[in-house]
Amino acid sequence: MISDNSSSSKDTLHNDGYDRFSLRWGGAAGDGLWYIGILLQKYFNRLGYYVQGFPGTQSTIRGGHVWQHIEFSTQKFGSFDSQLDLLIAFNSVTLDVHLHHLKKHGCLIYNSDMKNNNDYKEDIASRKLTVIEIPLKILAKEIDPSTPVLANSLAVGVLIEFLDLDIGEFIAILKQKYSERKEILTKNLIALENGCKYFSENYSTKCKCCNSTVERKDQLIISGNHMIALGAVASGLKFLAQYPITPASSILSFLANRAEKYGVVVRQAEDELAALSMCIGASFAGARSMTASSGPGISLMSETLGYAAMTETPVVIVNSMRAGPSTGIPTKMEQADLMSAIYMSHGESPRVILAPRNVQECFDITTRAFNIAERYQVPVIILSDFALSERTESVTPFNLDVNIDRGIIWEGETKEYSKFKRYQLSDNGISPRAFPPTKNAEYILVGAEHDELSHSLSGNRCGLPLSGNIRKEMFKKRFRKLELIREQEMNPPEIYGPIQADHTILCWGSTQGAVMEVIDQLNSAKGASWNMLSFFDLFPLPYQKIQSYLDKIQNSLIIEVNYTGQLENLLHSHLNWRPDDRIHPLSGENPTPSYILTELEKFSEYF
Amino acid sequence: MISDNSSSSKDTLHNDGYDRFSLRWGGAAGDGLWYIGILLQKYFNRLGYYVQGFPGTQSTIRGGHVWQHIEFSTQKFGSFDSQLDLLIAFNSVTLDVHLHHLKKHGCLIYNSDMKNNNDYKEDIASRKLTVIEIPLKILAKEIDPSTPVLANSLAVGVLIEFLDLDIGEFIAILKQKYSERKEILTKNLIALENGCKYFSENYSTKCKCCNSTVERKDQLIISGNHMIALGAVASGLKFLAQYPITPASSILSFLANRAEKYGVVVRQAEDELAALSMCIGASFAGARSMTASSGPGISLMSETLGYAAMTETPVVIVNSMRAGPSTGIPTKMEQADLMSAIYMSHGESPRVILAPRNVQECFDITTRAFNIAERYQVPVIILSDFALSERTESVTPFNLDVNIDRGIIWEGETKEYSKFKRYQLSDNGISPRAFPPTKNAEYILVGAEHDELSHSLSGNRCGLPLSGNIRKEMFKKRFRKLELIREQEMNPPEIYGPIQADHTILCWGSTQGAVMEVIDQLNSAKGASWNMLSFFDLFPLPYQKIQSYLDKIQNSLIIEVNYTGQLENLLHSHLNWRPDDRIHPLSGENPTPSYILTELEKFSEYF
Amino acid sequence: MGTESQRYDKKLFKANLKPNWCPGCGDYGLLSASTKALSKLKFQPSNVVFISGIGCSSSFPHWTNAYGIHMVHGRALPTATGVKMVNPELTVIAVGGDGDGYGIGIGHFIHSARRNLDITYMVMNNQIYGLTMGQSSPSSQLGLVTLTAPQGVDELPINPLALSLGAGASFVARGFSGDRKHLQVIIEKALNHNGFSFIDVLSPCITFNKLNTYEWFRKRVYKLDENHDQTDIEAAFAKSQEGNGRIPIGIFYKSERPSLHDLDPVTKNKIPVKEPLGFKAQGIDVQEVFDDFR
Amino acid sequence: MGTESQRYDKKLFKANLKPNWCPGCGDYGLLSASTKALSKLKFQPSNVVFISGIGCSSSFPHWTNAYGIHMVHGRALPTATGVKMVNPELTVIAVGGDGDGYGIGIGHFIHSARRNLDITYMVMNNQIYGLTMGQSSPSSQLGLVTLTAPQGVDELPINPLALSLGAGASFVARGFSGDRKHLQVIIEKALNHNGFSFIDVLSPCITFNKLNTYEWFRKRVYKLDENHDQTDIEAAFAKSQEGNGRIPIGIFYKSERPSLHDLDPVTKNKIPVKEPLGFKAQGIDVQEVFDDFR
Ligand SMILES: Cc1ncc(C[n+]2csc(CCOP(=O)(O)OP(=O)(O)O)c2C)c(N)n1
Ligand SMILES: Cc1ncc(C[n+]2csc(CCOP(=O)(O)OP(=O)(O)O)c2C)c(N)n1
Ligand code: SF4
Ligand code: SF4
Ligand SMILES: [Mg+2]
Ligand SMILES: [Mg+2]
Repeated sequence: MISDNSSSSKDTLHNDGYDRFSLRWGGAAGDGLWYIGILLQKYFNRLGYYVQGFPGTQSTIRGGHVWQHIEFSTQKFGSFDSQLDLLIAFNSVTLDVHLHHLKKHGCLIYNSDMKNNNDYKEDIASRKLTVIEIPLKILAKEIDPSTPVLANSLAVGVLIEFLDLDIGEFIAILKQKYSERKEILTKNLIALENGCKYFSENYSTKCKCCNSTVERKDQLIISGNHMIALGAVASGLKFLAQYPITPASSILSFLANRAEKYGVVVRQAEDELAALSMCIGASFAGARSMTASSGPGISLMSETLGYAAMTETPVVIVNSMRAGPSTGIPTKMEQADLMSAIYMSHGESPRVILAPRNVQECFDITTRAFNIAERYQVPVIILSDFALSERTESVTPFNLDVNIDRGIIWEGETKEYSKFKRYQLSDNGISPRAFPPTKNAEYILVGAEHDELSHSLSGNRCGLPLSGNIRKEMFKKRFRKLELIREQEMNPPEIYGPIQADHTILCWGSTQGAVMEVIDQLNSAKGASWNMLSFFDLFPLPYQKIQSYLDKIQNSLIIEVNYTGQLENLLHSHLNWRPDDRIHPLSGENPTPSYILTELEKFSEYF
Repeated sequence: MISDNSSSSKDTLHNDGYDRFSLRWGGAAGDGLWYIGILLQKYFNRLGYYVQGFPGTQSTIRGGHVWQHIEFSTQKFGSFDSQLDLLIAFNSVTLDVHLHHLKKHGCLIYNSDMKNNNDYKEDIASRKLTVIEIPLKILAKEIDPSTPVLANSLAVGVLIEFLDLDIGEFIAILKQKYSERKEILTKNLIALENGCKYFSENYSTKCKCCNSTVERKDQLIISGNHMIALGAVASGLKFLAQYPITPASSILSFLANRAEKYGVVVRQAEDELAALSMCIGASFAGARSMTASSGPGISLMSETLGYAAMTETPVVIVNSMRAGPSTGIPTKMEQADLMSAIYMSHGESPRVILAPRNVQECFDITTRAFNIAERYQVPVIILSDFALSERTESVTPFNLDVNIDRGIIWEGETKEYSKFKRYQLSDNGISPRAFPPTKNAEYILVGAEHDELSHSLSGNRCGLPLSGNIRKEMFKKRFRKLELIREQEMNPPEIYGPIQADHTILCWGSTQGAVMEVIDQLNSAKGASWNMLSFFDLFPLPYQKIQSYLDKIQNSLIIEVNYTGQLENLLHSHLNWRPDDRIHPLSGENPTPSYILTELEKFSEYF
Repeated sequence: MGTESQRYDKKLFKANLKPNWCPGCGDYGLLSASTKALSKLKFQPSNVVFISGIGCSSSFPHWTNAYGIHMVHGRALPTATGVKMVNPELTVIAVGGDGDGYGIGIGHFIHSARRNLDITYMVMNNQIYGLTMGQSSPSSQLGLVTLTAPQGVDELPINPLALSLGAGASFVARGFSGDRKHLQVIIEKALNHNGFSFIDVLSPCITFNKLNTYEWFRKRVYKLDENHDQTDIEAAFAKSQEGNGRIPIGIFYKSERPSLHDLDPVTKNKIPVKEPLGFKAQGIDVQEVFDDFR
Repeated sequence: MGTESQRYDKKLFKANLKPNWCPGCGDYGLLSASTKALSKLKFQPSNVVFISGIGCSSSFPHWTNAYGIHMVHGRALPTATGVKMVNPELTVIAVGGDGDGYGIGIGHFIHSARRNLDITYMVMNNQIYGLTMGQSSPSSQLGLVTLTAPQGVDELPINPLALSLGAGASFVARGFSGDRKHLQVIIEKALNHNGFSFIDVLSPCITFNKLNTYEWFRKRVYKLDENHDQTDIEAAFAKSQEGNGRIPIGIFYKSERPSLHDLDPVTKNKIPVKEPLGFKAQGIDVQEVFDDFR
């Protein structure tokens, strides 16, 4: 019984087939949506589509409202869109929050157990939505009254049947997943089947998707956090200390699960102060070490970060940014920790900041981070964000065997480095490290200003004339390294679209994909008049390399998910350059192509 | 027996009298130099001179090398100079470190108990120094073998006799000081007398100082930290929580000593995280509260600072900057925490930063800090530094009765504020506060994003459409306050010297005095071609007000005691303006006029 | 019992907002027991301040009708110190989770206890990190499988009772949110105690801790009997070491000594927030202030 | 005693640098006792790492000939955790002051103890903040007049022994730097103990603490006798509560349980820093890695 409202002709459902399909589930926290969402992504992936998924969560464990956004496509794509082809509503809040995102002629799968949807009747009619009603809870109860989450498999059955796709692959996924829990498997299989059956018995409309063309069975469905974890292990991570915090936690739990297998000591610290301090200890003793956190925890690391920089101890710190300030909105994204990353900790000390732009780059940047950290003996901060940490994407298997450069390590006298001097004043500012139990290199790491041998200048030598000079030399040494990094390691932004364009959008980090899609859409509609500069190496900003990119810009607009325009200010302060316009999404949601396009329309000069 | 080297004529000792005199004591830590130095400053003060004093210390409690610099003058003066008229050397390290600072024809009072000073013979001769040798330790032992610090009073005796000043006032000071410890008094009086006697029996040269002209008996000898403490109490401070750290500690100990008398609850917290959190609690409950620390402790406050800003909880935080990064050189000065003060804590949140420039301003700025904090409900950071915290100066008694503005406080329904809404969205961004046990205002302070009633948006309301809008409004509200502060509270720099000048020196904070002296010297030598712009209201920088000052500048140079040029970068990023030249003293010592002049000479264009 | 004490508005301290805790969460037990205890003892909402850190349990203040501070993670106790020390007339109650209080915040716990800050501190100990979805907590039992201890927790759990005894807490108790009546009685005694009153509340997380469930506790929990000498710290310590699957609840230890605000030179005589501001208003002689510097 | 153990280079672990401690500072006692203990037990400087926070006492590592980390204030123990857990073959010794360890760092102390991290932790407890020149410390005695407690300390001092027992430390002792021989014996036992070995070292600050002097201690200190059962935690706790001016020194408590690196899934089999880096070098199958995501 297709709802009256969808009486419109069949072509409303894209009878030539969707080449990109966007769907969202909404329900209450604790309903297991995220979990089934991952399986569904794996399923679309196995069918050969490109897939992305993203959770919408709250600081509520059960109840409240959460959702899961999934998109698949025959073409590689860069981002989610807020425009939905299909919405699965487990509860009525889902309608409040998401119905208005459904495209005209879109489909609504609707849990008919819940209170009536009279409020939305008009909207449904006016937008000519196809509505499919299923009593999910009742059907789930019929299978097993004690397992309400079976509703999820039921809904998957309905969905797959509606999309006219091959149910077999999903059965295979369930079988793999529950290979050791037969009872659960059986119930889920029944639910899946009942879902299919219920749909085909009651509805006839189908919603066709284009067949995928590529055989992509070996693709991975993987999140940004997991990519960072893999990147770290590939780089030789031996020690991870972390304190749980959204959205960085999954790095910890992922690696805790594989500690033994991957040879990484994984320790849940008592707080973030301890976590980074543990990493300092591990690094001193010769291990590549990492910690990860988000805003509140990163702030707590301020003092110790300065210690790492002052003592030239390599360490990698992941900051999965979330919406701040303070507790803010922990389950939402923001890109507002750039300035605090640059300036956190008292006094002046070097550090490096890299911001991955997509899931694959989470891996690549992590491996670079470790090499930079050890080559230059500095802390490296990876600025990721919620939209990347917990976003899943289909990724082609890639080379895990990465180049590892541990920098200068002293293991005994050489020509160049005879006596071990931990802070030998070299031309480029880089000195040798040595690890216990190396003989004849015993030294004391110290956060006080120090001489080449790491002897403190804060005690009896403080204020003596020579000390002042050594201090100046040590300052120069530390900042010489920063200049070297700027020159040798830091990349300018990447151009997407034509090299010369009338309009340029600048962005950094995780918004890259959405902006790419915007560029594509604008260029396909209006000719190649738009391009994008996306930044990923943020500090030390390679401003000389950037200049030539800015020189080519005609009109420009920057997108940053923050209030004050942090990259903009950074560019301005180095290069005296400002974009013409700016967009600062602040609702907490990932800026989607549709959102960006709508905002762009506000700037009349573009259109 | 005047040393041979000083055979030069009497006029080497300024027979027309010094109008400004600079002396330094040097010895080992634990010798009580600081203590007697304060008495000596009080003494010169009572004689009617303008006085300044500054300690040179190390992170060593006994032994090592410390000194005390004292200057007095018939004219008001702005800073110390490194050029000494007299040096008192208790030990030979003092010669290593300070002898080269003695002016040609200067005087050296020398503890002849210590190992011979052959190393310095040549230097002493070539610079025609007057040398006075006194066996201080031996003479002290003669009085009481168990009290070696009597050497200090002995030296004072020698000094006063040599300077031909009135010993009576010093006797009075000792009597006042030790009124309840007769035995100590007696010994010190003997030591004082013996010092005088020893000098006059063995030497005849005198060193004349101009008579002071003003009667200034009621002047105070007071440090920057004590001024901050007084300013806070004058402003109505009711709660101080602090964790000890150089150079902020004396705020805590000063107020701990007067807690009952001044009605201030003073608590030594277990760490800085606790200290600021305690202040948040006290402020919530309606008390004006303050904490003070230095770099490492301030870094630890990062997270809680963001909480204060997000919850709009007024609090005053004193950062007595010391040389960083990390442990750095705790007993030396630096001005390198400006950027971290602006950007510390994740996310984006308002705060105010004020930097006092001299001891008197420590009081004034503190009283402003409390009013700004409560009027706009923001954290205010006072950026002082070692050179101000521990510097003592003669200060004219001033009005302690200051204006107190507590901002909007709700005590019950009014026309303007009927129902209590802690975060009422007002035009200027400021909302009413209420304190327990006010009835009908019960609310929950929360660091999550919140609505007008302080209800959290991170739980069940997170991600719902309205929440995004409220978040945007709350962001705007918080930053509206910042703009209001910029406009209504923040001052442009102060001009010293002619309004129009060929050369302008820019500076901020504690270097003001030294730069003023430099300006005076240059202008008196070369006509009025130099002026100074000294900044004290740093964030939010009132850049519009600053523009007109910059417009008038011909050639400019900035002095900042940091490596990266923090104020320079701030000016640049707001105003696209850079000075032509810059000086970054990094030895840890306060930049003195002589130091600055020497550095200036390196820029050939000026001379 | 007199009828007097029975006639009280049980909902006076309940907020209009509904908690967003999972149905069945142990924290409801404490919420109910404490709001009732407060009503029964005739406290007024405007005189009470609840202070918490971050965690499921730490959203507690939002579900009460009173003043509150939902502080950053781990810093509830120093915040409570600030509130209490400027206005000792307020009733200050700190609440939070085991992660918040025994993990990141344990230092403040120890220092607040030894200071004998006059507050009541109740920890909803579910032996897991709830809000962050199931990591080990410092009180997680050895062997508990968690998100971050897939092979089972390998760190000896915190013993909050032993620790608070060692730290000098003057009131040490344990309650079970599955026994609200008993819990309420403990809370009433804690509220009436002058000094640092600590209650470890066994408060099952039904979502992430599948081991330490209501049932699990019901089998093990027993009430300290009347022979237990609450004034004997060594006896209390011995009780805190009890193993063999027996978990005593009740008041372990109670001693009288002046609380921090009884000793502080200012608060022993005055309510700071009620005093006038500045030197003059406080009647302090300017010359006397200045004489310190002459 | 055999002659063997007497023939050792007593100065092997002494640095060339002279400490900048005040002459007579209690910390010299610990420095001498520990460097001797290490030599005697035939440790090698390149295998030993001293880790400290900030304070007079915390400059200790600079006066030793070994590796060392002079960390920020209060974070010696987590730093030590990092060192030990990537190279359990190293002998890791954390040292510091009462402010550093019982004040700002107390949380890490408790967590390191319960984890049974295999290190030796020695606190030079002078009951004062030395380096910052005489403020109260969390172990300052009630009534002690300090820079920040001009009317005398009003907060009950930390009882480090009671606290570490409550925290699950597996070796708990107290020494006195005025009795270096006895101290050295304790240190030797601590170094040989597998697990968290804690020694509270009474170490007078002759400059700022004029109450708890060598003499004061000499009058009160006595050695735990042979009847004291080191395996009985309740007896140890009772001893930790001893008042009446008697201060027992010696080993209060000692128990055997696996240390953290015995339990950690990686370190129980491997020395992490000696393992190759990356998937391939560790022989991990790429497909197996990827299969987790399919
Ligand atoms: C500084 C900081 N680190 C980490 C977090 C993330 N976080 C939020 S709640 C929590 C743990 C909560 O555990 P618990 O206190 O036991 O509360 P429960 O949810 O179990 O009631 C953590 C780690 C945070 N908010 N702040
Ligand atoms: C974060 C931080 N806060 C404060 C300080 C200042 N500080 C240095 S040492 C010290 C206390 C030292 O006391 P203790 O640990 O007892 O060592 P002692 O000097 O007595 O041996 C403090 C507070 C600091 N270095 N870092
Ligand atoms: S997750 Fe656990 S602690 Fe949190 S609300 Fe649910 S049951 Fe309670
Ligand atoms: S001040 Fe005290 S602790 Fe510091 S070195 Fe001197 S005696 Fe030792
Ligand atoms: Mg918990
Ligand atoms: Mg100490």
